[in-house]
Amino acid sequence: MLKIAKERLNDLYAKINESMGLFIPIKKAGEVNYHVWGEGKEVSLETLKTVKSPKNMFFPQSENMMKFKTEGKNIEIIDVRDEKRPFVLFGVKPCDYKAIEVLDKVFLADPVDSYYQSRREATTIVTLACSKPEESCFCKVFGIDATAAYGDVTTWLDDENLYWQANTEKGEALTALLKGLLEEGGEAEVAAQQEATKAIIDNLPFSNLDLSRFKPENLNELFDDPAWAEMSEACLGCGTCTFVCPTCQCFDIRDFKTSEGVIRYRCWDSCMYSDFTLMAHGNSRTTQMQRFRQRFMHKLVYYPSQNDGLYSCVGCGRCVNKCPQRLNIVKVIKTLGGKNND
Amino acid sequence: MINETLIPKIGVITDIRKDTPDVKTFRVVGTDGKKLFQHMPGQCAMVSIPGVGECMFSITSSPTNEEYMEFSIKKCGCVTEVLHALEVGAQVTVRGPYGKNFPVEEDFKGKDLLFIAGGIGLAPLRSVINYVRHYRANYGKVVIVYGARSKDDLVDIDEIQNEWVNEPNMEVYLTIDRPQDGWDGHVGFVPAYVKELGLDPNMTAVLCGPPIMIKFTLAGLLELGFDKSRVYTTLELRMKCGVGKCGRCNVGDKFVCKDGPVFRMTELDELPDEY
Amino acid sequence: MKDVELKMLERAKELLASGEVARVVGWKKGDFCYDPSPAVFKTVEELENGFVYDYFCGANLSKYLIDVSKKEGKTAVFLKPCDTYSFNQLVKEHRIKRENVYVIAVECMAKLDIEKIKAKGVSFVTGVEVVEKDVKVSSLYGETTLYKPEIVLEKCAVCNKTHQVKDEEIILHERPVRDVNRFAEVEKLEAMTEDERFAFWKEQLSKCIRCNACRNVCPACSCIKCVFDNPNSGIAAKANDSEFEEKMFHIIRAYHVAGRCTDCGECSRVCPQNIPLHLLNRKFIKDMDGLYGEYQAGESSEGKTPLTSYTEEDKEPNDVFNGEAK
Amino acid sequence: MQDVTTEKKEFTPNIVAFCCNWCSYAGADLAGSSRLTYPANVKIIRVPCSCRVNPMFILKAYQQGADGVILCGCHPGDCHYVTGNYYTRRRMATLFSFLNYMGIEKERTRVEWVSAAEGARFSAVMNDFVKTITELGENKRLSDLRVKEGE
Repeated sequence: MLKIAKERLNDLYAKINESMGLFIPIKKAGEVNYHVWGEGKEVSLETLKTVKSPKNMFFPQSENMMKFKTEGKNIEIIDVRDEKRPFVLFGVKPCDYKAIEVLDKVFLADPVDSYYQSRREATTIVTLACSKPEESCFCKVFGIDATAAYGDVTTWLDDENLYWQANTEKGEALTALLKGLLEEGGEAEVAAQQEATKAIIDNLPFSNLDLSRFKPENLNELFDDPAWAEMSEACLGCGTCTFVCPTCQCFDIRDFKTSEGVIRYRCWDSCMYSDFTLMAHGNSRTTQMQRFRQRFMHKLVYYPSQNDGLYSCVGCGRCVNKCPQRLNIVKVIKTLGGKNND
Repeated sequence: MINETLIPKIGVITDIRKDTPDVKTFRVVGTDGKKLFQHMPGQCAMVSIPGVGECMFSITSSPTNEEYMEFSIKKCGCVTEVLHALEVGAQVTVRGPYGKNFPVEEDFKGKDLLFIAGGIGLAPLRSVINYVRHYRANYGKVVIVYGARSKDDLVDIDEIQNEWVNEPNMEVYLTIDRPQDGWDGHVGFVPAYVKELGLDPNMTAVLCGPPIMIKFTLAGLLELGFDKSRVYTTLELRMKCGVGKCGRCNVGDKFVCKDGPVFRMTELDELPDEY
Repeated sequence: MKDVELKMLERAKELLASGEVARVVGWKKGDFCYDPSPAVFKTVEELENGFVYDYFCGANLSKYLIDVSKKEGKTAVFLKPCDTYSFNQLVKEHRIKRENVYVIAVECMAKLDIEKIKAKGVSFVTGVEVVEKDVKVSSLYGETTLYKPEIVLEKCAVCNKTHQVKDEEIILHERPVRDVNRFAEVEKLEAMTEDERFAFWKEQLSKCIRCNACRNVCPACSCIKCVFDNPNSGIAAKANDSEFEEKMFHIIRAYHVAGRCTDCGECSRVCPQNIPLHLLNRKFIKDMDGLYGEYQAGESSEGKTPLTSYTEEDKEPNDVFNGEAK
Repeated sequence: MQDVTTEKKEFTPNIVAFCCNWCSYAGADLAGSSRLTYPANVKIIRVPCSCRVNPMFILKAYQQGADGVILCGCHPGDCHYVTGNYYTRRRMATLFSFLNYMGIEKERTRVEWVSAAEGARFSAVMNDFVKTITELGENKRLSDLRVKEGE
């Protein structure tokens, strides 16, 4: 275990920034989100939940995929993919890290999504274990240990130091780069913090949600549950939950006409939107209830059914905090999950 | 740089055939004049016009055609409208093939086959019918029931009347919804016609057409004693990526683009009713 | 507050039990003390199990009536003073079937903003108790007293609204009319230079994730198909793909609700990135007040708005900046 | 060092002029037939009435590369549809003030009333507007970078 004094973190960022990009929680216009680091930026590692999850590091809200030049009847396709420069994604919370694994199963499955893959491969992930979980956190429900070592490097933060442990080759390489800044020590502090945090987590109000009913064999039973209508009644059909969610990965592919040709780009999309499934001859989901149901069924039943039981929710609690009308996956789990959730 | 499925190939339209007032069949090859890629019957491809949009279409031509691919496309939305306005020589982009094909090499082999199509629903079936014709010895008797609103709406009537009807051990039954001058064939809806024909329930059936036709035809087939596990159909939902990532065509634990579009009726029974 | 809640619950139960209304639109308890959701109650039992009215019921229920009022039977709805303006405006725009709605105007007493409480360093909030301007916040880590004006929703901080729906039932205390300047922030921006204002909005709007929460919650945004959702409009977009689109969306949205926006503040309340969207709408309100005379949308369910009327003496556009003629 | 003066000289702005069919478009016609000149970089879009112009049109024009947008209609009181331009006046007054509030230069957008008989005025208005925008420089604050990609 290595460590660095909190006051010297800026040196650490600067050192990383010398040879690669650094994507880190930064406060901008009052809100903390992952941004590219630069001297003078206000880094906020203490922020438990960035508004947007770090997924936009690999799967940006909007990205150009290719360009077309058209001349008469002819089309030329221009590949705009480029070599990605190495990046460090710093301060990722354990839940957000597990969410990246959820995304991996989608984007890295055959056929591989090269846009995602190139960023993923060029990135070293430095996680930051939690020490002050909130009442909206429920990662434990999904088997995530918020104090444990995930990612290429894991760090723990207390009032004095940042503790550092490399877990992978990529992580070792990064550690080697920062050799001069890190010193030995910290095992005892980290162990103490882990113990204290686990005690908090065990007592969180959502830590004991029961997911046992959400399994593939109950798919149709859950789908037909009359409770969806009531649960979705207040849903505005906005995309807040989707866009702040670290595991939502639906996207749209669209064309933008410029004076010189066409840019084909993809951007985040939300199954909560009425035009998500709209086709020229109809729409398979015409009511907000159906759209609401789709989002939660996908997270709790469809995705696990396709991925050996892995849920497409990591309990980060962003939707709990951000839904304008306070609807969220916890309420769904409590309503449909059976009596153990009362 | 590694291959990326979302980046399409360029296709050149070498022929456009107007099948019905709102259906055209486009013949497409690569810029080198060769077929763009190999596929199996029932598989689809994403065709796009840059600046307009990209849509999933069933590949209508048989995989046994080594020269080109064909798409029968009905005019019904933004992209298809622009496609219909294209002329021979125009370029489009094509990527694929996507989806699961009909089990022509597995479950269909050695079986008597029944194909039931309505309107543009013939498009995906034409591919498999011609495939079966090509490897005729591998399959038993073939019965085709095809219906449309009027005789002008029957897609690809030339091929049907000139080739299919003359094929040995192959029966073709055509029907249109309402009586029409110049039509001396059967008049009536497909589901009713299917029941009238009193088909052998031991055949393996493939249905393709508007949802309402599928619903009633399936009911008819079950009445005749067909087994759901030997009835196939295709689904259609909005798609963007074609490879099960964009999330759009998700029904239950399936993605229509990747796990479909061909589904066995028993598989559909397990899916939530949202397609 | 508790007495108001009890009165409301009692009244709602009466109305449902007597069959006078088929449903009641109100708020339902959440998992914490601060996360009630809007809900439609259909039975007395549902009311007993979940009905709540407290300092966190900030949501404006009027927009739900667009759908609910078209259902069979009457609907009772609880509206806070500011919500009644939105209600009137929706009635004016023929979005709500007025005869199907039974309005109960309820006391507000300024709603609290949990994000502001959390920003004060209090987490794990388990309850609040309001005594005048002091809010005793209890949390898992102990009790803290916060100054209420600092932790209320933006819309409540500058509220001087009184209930506007006539001839309906009222569960209301006497409200003092307050002297507040809701345009103070707008004036601050107006006093900046063009460059500073540009920088301010650029930074604020760059946070926008285009989740459409502001639009979908807005009672004035009641178009059946929004232009930003219409694929044929040429501007339909799912995510902000450029800085321009961020501005485009917010300018057009603010403009489209200009003259109809009642300043209910829901857009700012729901924004996940806390963009001060109310400053956009208030600019229009302030300009129109200055140029065409004071007007408060939703004060009545009749009459014309500043942008659907005119006088021959109106100021020329080239001469108008910061809402004042040159 | 960049030569600021030469750079300014090279800049020819793209101007979009929305002209109402009944007065201003006819005014432009008259300017043409009277051999009065106005800069060629003014692109006229004919609209049935100045009040047809939705704020979206103006933003779209900026997105697609306009450096200045001018809206011309009949003089107040002379609208072919009687009251159309009175509404325009209120709409544009509030919109312009709002755009400026967002930090968009106030000179960039303008409304002028030009009648069918005012060919000379049309020409003068356009010349003046082009001059103003040329001095103001390129539209950067309401432009869409993607539009210019590949240029």
